[in-house]
Amino acid sequence: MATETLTLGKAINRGLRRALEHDPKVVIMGEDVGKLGGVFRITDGLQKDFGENRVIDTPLAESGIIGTAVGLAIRGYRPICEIQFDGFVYPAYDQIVSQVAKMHFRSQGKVTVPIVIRIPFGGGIGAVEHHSESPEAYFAHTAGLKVVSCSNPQDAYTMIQQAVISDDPVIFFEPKRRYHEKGTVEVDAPLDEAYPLHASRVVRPGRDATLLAYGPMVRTALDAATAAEEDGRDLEVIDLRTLSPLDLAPVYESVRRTGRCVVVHEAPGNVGLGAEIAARITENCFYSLESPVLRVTGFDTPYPAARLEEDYLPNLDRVLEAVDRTFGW
Amino acid sequence: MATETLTLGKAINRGLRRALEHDPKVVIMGEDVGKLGGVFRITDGLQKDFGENRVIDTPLAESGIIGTAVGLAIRGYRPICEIQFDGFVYPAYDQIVSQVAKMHFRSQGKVTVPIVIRIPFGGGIGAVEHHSESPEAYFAHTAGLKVVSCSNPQDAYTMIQQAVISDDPVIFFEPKRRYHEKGTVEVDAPLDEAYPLHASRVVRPGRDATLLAYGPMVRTALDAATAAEEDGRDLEVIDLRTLSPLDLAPVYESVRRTGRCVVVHEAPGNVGLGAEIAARITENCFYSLESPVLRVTGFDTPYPAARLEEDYLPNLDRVLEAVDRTFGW
Amino acid sequence: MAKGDTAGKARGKRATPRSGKPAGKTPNTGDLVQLLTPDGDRIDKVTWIDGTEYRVDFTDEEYRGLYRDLVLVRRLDAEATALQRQGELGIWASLLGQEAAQVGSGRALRPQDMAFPTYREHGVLYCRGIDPIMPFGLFRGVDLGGWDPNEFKFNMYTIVIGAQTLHATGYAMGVAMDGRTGGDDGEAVIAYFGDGASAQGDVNEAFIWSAVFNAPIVFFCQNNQYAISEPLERQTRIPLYQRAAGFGFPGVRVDGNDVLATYAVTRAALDNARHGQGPTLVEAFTYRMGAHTTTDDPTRYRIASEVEAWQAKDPIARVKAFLTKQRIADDAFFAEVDEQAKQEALRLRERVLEMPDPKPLSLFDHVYPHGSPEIDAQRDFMARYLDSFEGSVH
Amino acid sequence: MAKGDTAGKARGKRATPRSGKPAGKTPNTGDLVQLLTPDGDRIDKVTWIDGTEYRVDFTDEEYRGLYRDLVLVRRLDAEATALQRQGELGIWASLLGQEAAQVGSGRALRPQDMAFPTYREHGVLYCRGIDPIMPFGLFRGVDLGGWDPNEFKFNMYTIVIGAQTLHATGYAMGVAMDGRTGGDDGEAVIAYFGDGASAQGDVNEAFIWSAVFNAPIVFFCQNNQYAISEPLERQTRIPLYQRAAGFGFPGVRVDGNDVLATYAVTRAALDNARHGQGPTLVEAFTYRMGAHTTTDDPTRYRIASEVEAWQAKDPIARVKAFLTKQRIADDAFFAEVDEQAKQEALRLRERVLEMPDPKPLSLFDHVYPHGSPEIDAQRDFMARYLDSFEGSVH
Ligand SMILES: Cc1ncc(C[n+]2csc(CCOP(=O)(O)OP(=O)(O)O)c2C)c(N)n1
Ligand SMILES: Cc1ncc(C[n+]2csc(CCOP(=O)(O)OP(=O)(O)O)c2C)c(N)n1
Ligand SMILES: [Mg+2]
Ligand SMILES: [Mg+2]
Repeated sequence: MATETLTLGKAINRGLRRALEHDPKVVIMGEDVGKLGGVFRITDGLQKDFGENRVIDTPLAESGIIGTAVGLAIRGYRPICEIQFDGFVYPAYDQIVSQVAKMHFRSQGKVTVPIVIRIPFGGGIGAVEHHSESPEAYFAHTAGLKVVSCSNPQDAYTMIQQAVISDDPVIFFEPKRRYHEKGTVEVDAPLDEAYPLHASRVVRPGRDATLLAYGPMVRTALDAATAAEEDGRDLEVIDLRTLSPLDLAPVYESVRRTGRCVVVHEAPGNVGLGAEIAARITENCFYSLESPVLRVTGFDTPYPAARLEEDYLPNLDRVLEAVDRTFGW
Repeated sequence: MATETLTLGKAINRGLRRALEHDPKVVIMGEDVGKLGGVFRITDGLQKDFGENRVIDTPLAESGIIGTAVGLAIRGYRPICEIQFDGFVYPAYDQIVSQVAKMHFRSQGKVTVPIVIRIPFGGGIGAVEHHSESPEAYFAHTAGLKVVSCSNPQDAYTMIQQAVISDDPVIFFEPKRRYHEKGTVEVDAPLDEAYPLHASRVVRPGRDATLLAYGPMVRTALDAATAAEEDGRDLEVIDLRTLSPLDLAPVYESVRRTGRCVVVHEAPGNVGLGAEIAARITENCFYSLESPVLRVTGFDTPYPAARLEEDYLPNLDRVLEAVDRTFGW
Repeated sequence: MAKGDTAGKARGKRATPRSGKPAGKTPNTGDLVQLLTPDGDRIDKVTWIDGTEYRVDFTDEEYRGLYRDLVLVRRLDAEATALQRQGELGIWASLLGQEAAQVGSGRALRPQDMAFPTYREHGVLYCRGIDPIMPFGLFRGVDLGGWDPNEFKFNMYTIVIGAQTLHATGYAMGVAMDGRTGGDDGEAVIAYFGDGASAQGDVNEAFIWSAVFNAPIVFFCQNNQYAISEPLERQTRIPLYQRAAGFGFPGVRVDGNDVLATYAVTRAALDNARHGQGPTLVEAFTYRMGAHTTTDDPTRYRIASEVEAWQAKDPIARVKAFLTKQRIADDAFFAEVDEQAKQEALRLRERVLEMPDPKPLSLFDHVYPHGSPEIDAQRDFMARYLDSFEGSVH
Repeated sequence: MAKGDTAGKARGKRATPRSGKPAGKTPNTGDLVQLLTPDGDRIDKVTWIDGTEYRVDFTDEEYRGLYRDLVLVRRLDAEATALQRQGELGIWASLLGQEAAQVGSGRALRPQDMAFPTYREHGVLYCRGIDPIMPFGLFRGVDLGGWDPNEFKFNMYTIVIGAQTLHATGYAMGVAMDGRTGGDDGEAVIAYFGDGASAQGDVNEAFIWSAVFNAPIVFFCQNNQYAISEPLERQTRIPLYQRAAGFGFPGVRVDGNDVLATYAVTRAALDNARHGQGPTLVEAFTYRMGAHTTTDDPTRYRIASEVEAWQAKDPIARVKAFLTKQRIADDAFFAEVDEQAKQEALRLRERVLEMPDPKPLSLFDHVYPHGSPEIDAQRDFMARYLDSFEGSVH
């Protein structure tokens, strides 16, 4: 088994390369994905190696990107669309929620639109407005879409390939502030033996409370768990990985043991993923809960100026503060 | 105090008329709002009486409707935008979430965009695709917007006027299948003495369990409460009225008494308003709950063909089934 | 079916300059391609502003075939309207008045071509040889109008205004990527949309995409003068065909009530596309004689005299007049066509009435190609819930 | 400031016909308005394709003023780039190369006119007499670039590509509704956007809206040849100014590196708008000499020789050459301007460094004009949370 040390960003690049190699119908499309390799270089080198018909620089219009991808999918292609930043997906919202999400259902299963929409998301990079958002709830609330997020290079490499071969439309959220974090990746492991795309995973076993996170917040949750050791608390951390459908069976199992749960995400809390998770845990583990499931999230304000983002975003201290509260209930 | 019996639709029409009379800066804009009076006739007669500069038939493009409304607001106008049906708001999504919602925040309070976006929403009218959706969660999750829904003619009349005079951008959800339901309306009551816009209201006091609903489902919840009387159950029904911000103080008060709560909405359950409400009730009433807050919602499928909508939508029986479950917990 | 001499390849690639005229109800023949007058007189050929010559060369049989199409399409549409009035359909979007635009363009398609309709292209569907019952599931409310676009070379109806023009463009990009343009057997794509739709961002993005990628596509705009209640002037201040010039491809306006001209113009544009010459915008100038849909009341926004004026330009009457004058058809033929139309309408009605209601649990089918545990759980819940009622079948 | 003789009112209302030429890097002077050659030679007047004559008639003082603007604007921009390199700004979007397009159009605005910028119009902002520090909050990350658009007649910067063109159109509709067009004191609106933005649905909807409502607006497109890495050909296959013809209003292409021509063309278009003649599209043909933003690496997508060719068309050098040749200015003047620029840059730098970081709890301000109980609760939570740390000030 060949392993390499790759950054998360490079791991996605390598995964995309394998997807392009594997199926001639796979095409990449988006703004600046060609010569530039995307503003984050995630598609670096791919146009050079696969040509302009496989890696397509599109006009600057997100609705057009997704709308034409739908047509390409009907024609038999498997488009991977890059949205340059989280905050620029909204012009494509109609095509995503009214067309992509519904095509299979309304066609009574006769049409599949195996489109992957890659969205670098989340904050923490000191950017200007619209470059640090976490819009996953908007998509998770939309039936017909599947939504995932990776948190480490190995998952990034595997999950992007799984998303591409999946017949579902998949919104693929990439934790942009973790693009440069490194990890070991098994680059030639067969995809069909890989950990499933739509499954959460316990990334740190623990006994005292359960921490749930995804994407960029998994690292934060793990750091919090390490810090909690000092207080003598043994926290279990679960990387949700799949946001729609949620895979909460391992979570229920965990919460039934720990009785306490904190869910963490960068997106505003109000009507966010955390609410859904908390509601379901309460429905399924009612008698096991020692305290309500608490949420540590971005505040219910627009994403603030860069110099306020550390205050806005959940961090280790805020996670631990919530853990404390679950114990003090 | 003059009272009239009006349908809910007519009550909004009358409220709009008062808003136009009250402030020359108020303008109505949208598709077919002029001569036709809108496809639901909510703006009937207004262009005739206020002219084409106050009631503006726009080109057929929702992003344009909201985008130009932003400009008009900066110019000092108070636009009321009609989106013809729920499913057609998505082309305007970028303008709503990235522009309307953020304008006040990013301008550090120097710009207000007092835009009202009226959206006839929900199902039950036997319509084709895209005409029966409940997209309120997409907006409630968006900081900077306020979101309300009316359930009866009096509220419709009052709330639309309150929304127009409010300096907030307000997404105003109208329960289209209740447009024809009649009720008594105090047509000349002073607005500043009216029940507040952002407040929920107990519409039926009860002791045994709490039912929460808004918009079209308030009637359903009330019917369920009536039916439950036969089983000897006394249900409290709260009309949420404001969806963002939520006004849950009366809900907590109620749940602390009843210990049981069911929240009802037509929108798909996954990451919907019900999840947020359930999570908050659990956080705030943890030790009072006899059972988890249960949700009765649309299923997590795209909105189905008309002949399936009765199966899709929450109804009296499904509400009572959930109430039964809260008692069986 | 009929084949026209379209002179398509001789056509220049330059778009037409603006006429400068305000959009009016009665364009000059100068900027309207017409081959059959409202009185049923044939115009041999027409030269469009850009120098392209349009004509058709049909056999008598083909002329009669077009007449038959027009009558059948109108009759089936009338039946649907009647079914809706009787409560058998939830809604119906009638094509009354637009038969020639639809039959002309529909017959201009070659078998390998792909069409992306709106919600009103029942006539195009018919010309593609598709069972006319296909869209009735949607309008009756028993399904969402689902069929396999690739099987019929006819995409599902699209209700969100303009969205399908981008789908069509993407599909056409795929045709080009597949190397399926460049010869007579090349594939072309046609995207239908309305005058109202021309204002949507998506439609304009489709223009941009197709120009940049030189996609083999014809944008076929049925300018029926209204978007529900809004007249054309709410969407544009110049004739719509001129929009194309701003994006760098040709635009042509054709008399959409003239099945011959519509055929000629569409065929030429499709052939240009299949030969790799990129997009064309065709504006079919026509009129929605009926209501927007069965829920609409057009008397609120348009006057009777306007409708009457258009009545005089009826797309079927002029073909009948032509066939009669030229003795291509006689009363027996017309009676036979009427009888066929009646019978087909009757069959359609019977089949619509027989359409089964969907089963409750089908609600949960096809949300995802390979299912989802959450949907399965909800299906199970629903099954148990339904079981709790006496005698429920699902 | 300078006033030009714009011959605006004589200008025909018809849009320009397509040139048919593919979009190239070097348009013919025939479809490019130029009044000052790259060598600094004055062209007395230019007649655009539609017959409009453009010229300017500046005093020596005014010519020197334009030069001063150009130099200052470039120098402040360079200072910003330096500040970013030193970690004092999060990012910077440089206008290098586009000074003439911005100063020419910025100076063409009359005091009552309203501008809607993108994120790169620092030069326009400067010309409006606005404190150049205003946008630095945004780029430093201490705020989101908030100011009162109405106070400065200059809207906030907009990052979402194209969105501001609709805001500008709506504002312009408001101007017309207020009866503020029709005379010399009428108000006009200018909407800035880029070549890339021309592909967005919003921009095309803005064209539609402004045409339908005859809004008093000038769409000013700085075609700097790139949308980040994508060359113009990814957005259009014909020159951008021709887009306007498709929507029924005039389009003009001006040498965007020529401050005189840009002034003349913009002023004429604005005056047409204020007189009630509706929208115009101005394409300022220019070049982004630097990176897209400080995070971009243009060597990945464009070759040095292209940049060099544009270097020869520098917007400032040509004015300097002109002033020198015509003896309108001497070395002492140039030295003085350089010194002023240096001082202003220094002051700007000092003030940027002094910009205070926002207070944590300010996060919760201005989410809603009159607050919200939920935001209040979160502010309270945050305050308590911060208090739990020793020595925290908020
Ligand atoms: C995005 C969107 N907005 C609004 C509607 C509601 N609507 C349905 S048809 C229609 C008018 C369409 O006019 P046009 O494009 O001219 O087509 P026609 O109906 O005349 O054939 C409108 C506004 C819609 N279906 N989609
Ligand atoms: C809706 C949206 N999509 C993508 C982006 C990312 N983005 C920022 S600038 C830019 C290129 C803009 O090009 P152009 O309009 O030519 O303006 P220029 O930067 O050249 O001045 C892109 C793609 C954005 N800001 N907004
Ligand atoms: Mg129409
Ligand atoms: Mg550019």
